[in-house]
Amino acid sequence: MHAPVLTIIPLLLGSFLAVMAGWTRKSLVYPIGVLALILSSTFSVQLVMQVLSEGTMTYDLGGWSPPWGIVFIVDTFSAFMIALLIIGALATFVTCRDEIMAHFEEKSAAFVSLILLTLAGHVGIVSTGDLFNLYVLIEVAALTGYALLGLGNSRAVLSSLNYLCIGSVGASLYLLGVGYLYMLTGSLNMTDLTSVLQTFPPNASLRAAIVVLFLGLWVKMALFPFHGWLPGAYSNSSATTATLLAPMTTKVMAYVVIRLLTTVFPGGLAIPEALPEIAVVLATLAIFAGSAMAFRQTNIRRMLAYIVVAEVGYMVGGAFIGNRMAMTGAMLHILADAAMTLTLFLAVCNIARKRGSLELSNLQGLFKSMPFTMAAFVLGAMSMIGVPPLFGFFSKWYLLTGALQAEQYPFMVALIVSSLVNVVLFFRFFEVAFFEKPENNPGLLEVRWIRVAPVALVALLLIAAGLSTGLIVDKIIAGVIPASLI
Amino acid sequence: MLPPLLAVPGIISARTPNLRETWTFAAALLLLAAVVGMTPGVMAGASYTWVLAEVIPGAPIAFRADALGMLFALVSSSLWVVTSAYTIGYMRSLKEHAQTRFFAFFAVSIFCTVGVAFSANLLTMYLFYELLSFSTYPLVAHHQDAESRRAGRKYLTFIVGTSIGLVLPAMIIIHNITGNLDFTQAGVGLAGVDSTTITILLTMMLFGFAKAALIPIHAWLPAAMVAPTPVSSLLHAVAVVKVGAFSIMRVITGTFGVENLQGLHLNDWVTTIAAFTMIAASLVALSQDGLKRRLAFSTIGQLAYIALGAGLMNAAGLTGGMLHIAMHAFGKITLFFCAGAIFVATGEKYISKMNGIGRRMPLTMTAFFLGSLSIIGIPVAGGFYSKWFLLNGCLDAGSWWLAGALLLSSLLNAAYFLPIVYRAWFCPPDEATFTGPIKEAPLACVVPPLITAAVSVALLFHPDPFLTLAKMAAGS
Amino acid sequence: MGQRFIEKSYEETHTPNIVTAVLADYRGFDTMFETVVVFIAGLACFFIVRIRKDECIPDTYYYRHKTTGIVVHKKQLCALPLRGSAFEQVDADWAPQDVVITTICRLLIPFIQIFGLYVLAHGHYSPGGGFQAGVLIAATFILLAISHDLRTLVTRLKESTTHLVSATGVLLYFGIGVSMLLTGHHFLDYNGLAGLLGMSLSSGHSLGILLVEVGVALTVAASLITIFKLLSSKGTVTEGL
Amino acid sequence: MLDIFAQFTAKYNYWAYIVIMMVGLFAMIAKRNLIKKMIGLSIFQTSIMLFYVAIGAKKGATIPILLSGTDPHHIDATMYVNPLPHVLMLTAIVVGVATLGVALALILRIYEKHGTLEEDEIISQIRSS
Repeated sequence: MHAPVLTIIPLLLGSFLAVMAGWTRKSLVYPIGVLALILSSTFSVQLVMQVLSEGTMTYDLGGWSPPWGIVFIVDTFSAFMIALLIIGALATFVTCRDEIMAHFEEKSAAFVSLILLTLAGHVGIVSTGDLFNLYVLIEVAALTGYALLGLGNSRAVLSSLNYLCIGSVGASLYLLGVGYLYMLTGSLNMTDLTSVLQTFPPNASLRAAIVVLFLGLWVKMALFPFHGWLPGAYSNSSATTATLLAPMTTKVMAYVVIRLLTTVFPGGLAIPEALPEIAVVLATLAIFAGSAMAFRQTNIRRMLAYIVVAEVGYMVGGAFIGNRMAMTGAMLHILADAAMTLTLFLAVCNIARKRGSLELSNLQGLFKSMPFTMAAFVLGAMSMIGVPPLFGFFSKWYLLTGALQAEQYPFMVALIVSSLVNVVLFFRFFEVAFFEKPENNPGLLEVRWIRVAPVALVALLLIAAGLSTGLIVDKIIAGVIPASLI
Repeated sequence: MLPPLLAVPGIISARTPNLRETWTFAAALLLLAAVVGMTPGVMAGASYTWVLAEVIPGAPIAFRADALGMLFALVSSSLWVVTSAYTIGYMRSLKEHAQTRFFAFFAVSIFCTVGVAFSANLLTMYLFYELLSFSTYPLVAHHQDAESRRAGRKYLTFIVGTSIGLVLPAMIIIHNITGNLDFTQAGVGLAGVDSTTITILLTMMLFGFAKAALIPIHAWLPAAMVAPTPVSSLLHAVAVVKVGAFSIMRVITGTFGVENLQGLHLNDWVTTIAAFTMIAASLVALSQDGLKRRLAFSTIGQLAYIALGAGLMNAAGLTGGMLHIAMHAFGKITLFFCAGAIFVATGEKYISKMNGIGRRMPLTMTAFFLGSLSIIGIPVAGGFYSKWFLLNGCLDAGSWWLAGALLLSSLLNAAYFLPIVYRAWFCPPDEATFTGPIKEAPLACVVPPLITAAVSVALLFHPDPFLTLAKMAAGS
Repeated sequence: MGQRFIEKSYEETHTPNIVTAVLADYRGFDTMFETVVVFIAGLACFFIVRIRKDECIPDTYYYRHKTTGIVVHKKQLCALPLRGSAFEQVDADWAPQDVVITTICRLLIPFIQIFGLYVLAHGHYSPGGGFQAGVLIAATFILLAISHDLRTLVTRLKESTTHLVSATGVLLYFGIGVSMLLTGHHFLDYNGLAGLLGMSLSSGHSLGILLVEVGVALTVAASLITIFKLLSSKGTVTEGL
Repeated sequence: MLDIFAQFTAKYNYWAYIVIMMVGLFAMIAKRNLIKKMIGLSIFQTSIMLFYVAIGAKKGATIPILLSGTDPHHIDATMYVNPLPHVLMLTAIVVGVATLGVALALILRIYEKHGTLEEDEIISQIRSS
């Protein structure tokens, strides 16, 4: 019965206890973190099982029934996503143990606590069914993000401040949109709002509300013209933070957009006509721009950050095209992108551990010295490119079909071009790692198995998920998309 | 059920450094046994199907062993056994580095080839096609030097660029129109679609499967010849390139449907491209001095035969095209084996310096002679059959100029192969290099070409099971 | 929705201040995360600004003789003056504060703190509550630092104390939520509290609101003090201002 | 003209929030000093708080604290302003404060590193290094 809230409780408890332990018994900090994540992932798996068997779960927080209190609404897709987020964070946490504990010394407790809190924020965002609670949780996730991203190389602080400015404006715009919606409908609850909107005559205020709402979310998720904060923030920060946040933030925000589109405004209810068109255009531009800018990067992490910008375009485009196929594709891509970004960043994290700098000129002979990490990286890259049977191919398939059905040819072209660009991007790196010999031949220099195991498992998950796409679509996604969307 | 996945234990085992050759052999034999085991069933008209996963509605990842797939799988799996032996000899003699990686990716490539052969629908075929592209990359770039880097880049640009840029959208469009991608005799149901769309889709498919190396997307194949010879011989004479040609054949017969295309008079379009490639590639081959490069251009020309067979779209033509998959494979692999053997024994790559080599390596050059006769189509080897059927197909189609082109191409084949043989046997050696006593390459490099050459000849007298399978697949 | 809150909140939570009732009860989950946000702010400042301990060792140490006012400086750290010794450690740029200011502030601080507690306790009946109380209490400590110096504040309220209090406060809020789960009610459902203590439902809610407000006040006060300490000392948390 | 004026005066509170918002946005974009940017951000957030408070207002109503002596079973909702926007804005204010705190921490680090708060100078320092 309490399953929806149970996932978040160990995370919060762990974060508070970690801070306390940090000032009293330091040796307890890391075990607390791991324990919290393991408990939380256990609960999340249990949640997935429960939702699969019982259908969407609604949980009244504080015991107050929906319009008055805050509710958690967890459907099959969000349950699945929660599990993915938590397990992904666990993988990062296990992989980056040394960085977390050694690099930050006395700050490690704060680091562990911030990691758990940012995860709690993101899990909350995915679970909540209340528009204002969503705002608070977005800010929880963002604030922890600003802090985590602020530590890294010499430019990290400035990029983090930049993120803070843009992020706060985005969140404020979202808040403004929620304000307008509340003013018009008198409700903050997503389900309640839908029922009010069903009979609500469309007017200028409503249009303004929705536009501002989505504008705010687009800023938060780094859609093309608002993407400025992302590459800097993810490439200047510490490897751990980037690995933690890159698979999370943009995907979760994309999920918020999809959740609003499927539950609050199902089937384009009350959405101004021009908005989806603009969104698809922006998404197309995002894909082109992200791919083009990724070309110019010589740092592998920076390149991945720009690819993330392009991937945001995939999800937004799919969500706003407005047919079932594209929506399925967008949702699949959220899962796929989270998994493959995680794979790539985890692998990069391992590489950074051994090589230090991530400039292309410093990465010779990687296939020889770190074969397992690179094998996982290759799988992640193949998924990004869209090679079957990896997960990334199938989400792209649905997106392409959706775009084709909606006759969104520029978006289709963008998807295919971005696949091709990814081939070039990744093979540019592979060529260096495969053909060029390092100056002092280090031989086999793989990281410890505990750092290889998570990335290898996630990479294999990409294949497993790819082969069970049909199952995922049937059991998890199909029920979430409103029937009105064809 | 269908076991193409039987190669998987082989792949995994191939990674263990000790005894990896044994494992390779075991995997090869196991695969061959599995394929041969199914052959009688398929020849009797049965078809084995196995659905691995339902991924997209109407397009599961599924396998089916039918006549055409069987023919191709039989060719590749039997040649893998021979090539394994050859590879061991070749790699050991030249003391190549990273042999484990080489064997592993080699096994993966063959596995993908068999996967393509047994695919039950376009999606599965695309899946293995793409996997094959990427798993061959480390083989092409095996030497890890600047030249192989360039070659690898070219290889990927052509192969992956076309498959993602053309095949994928074409496949999605087809799936969107028909809702399924299964290969069936009548096509997937594109009958009612207007001819412009079909033409565009067909063109996308023809050039999208760049592994078939139709001009103008052939440039990767000569470049890929920097790879070690076993790769060139099995992959770039048999597996990879034939996967391209096979895919075109499959798409034309299984997806578009022969009758459908004939109704739209699109056969001329395919045959024109094929005929042009055939002649042009042969002409280019004439001017090549590097032995492997000449063989590569010859391969481009010969692949066009298969495309021509597919394009003729009548029973004889299709039979010829399919049969050519097998016949050309045995002939061309012999030639590549010989080229490799020469390289191993003498380190020589250029034809102009091979005067008199036949006296030093008589066995190798005998095999080479037989192989080239098979390719030219002289009735001492199996290559004659496929050309015969193709010629019949041209005549059935009433297309005199195609028949002419076919004969011209055969003449050109003779023109670029026979001089090599002539030089080898009859020209006096320029230098002292080749005058010594008979000194062949190691046994493991000599026996395989002799075997394949012998099989080539044997196929003239006993063309089954390939002929039966081809006839079945062509529906005659 | 607003109408329902106005009409029902007293009946259900026994709290005349409807804002407090909605804040800490109906939307208590929001407020929990709001507290978490404050907690994060303190943590984040610590994470970003705090300098490693070995980096904030100064070259020269200054000790001031309390009665004579003579300042001694030493190149190396000598044993820190104990509480009650004649010497005290001071900043490099130490200057005596005006005695009027120090005295008045010293007098004011307890009154402000009492007022803070009043605001906390009276949040049910008048504008006020945990946040406001927390800010007031934090302000008194900041006033202490401004009127004396940061070192005075740090000796009275160690860095670890503020962090621990901050975590305790939010843990109190959260703990009440979780303990409601353990009594079989929903997360943060104060009905559980009423059941536990055998009160009427509305009194239970009223008590629940009070308890979480205490937690909020602790966190807000401690976090604000932490932020102030860190920012004013540029991350050393020893000397500044 | 008169229409526009009438519309302006009828909804002056909304116009006010828009003006304040634009002031904040202007400061964020046009000012080069990081502290001024943060002030702009705060103004921007404040405008939204004002907007919320404005939508909760009712003519002739008092603050949402029940007057002493009110019968708890017969409460006249029109007497009190809507409490919900106030609650929401309490949260938003706290969030704003927290954000500002983190921002100041970041700015402090920037100042320590670059010795200036002018964005141009910081960027030119980064470029030259």
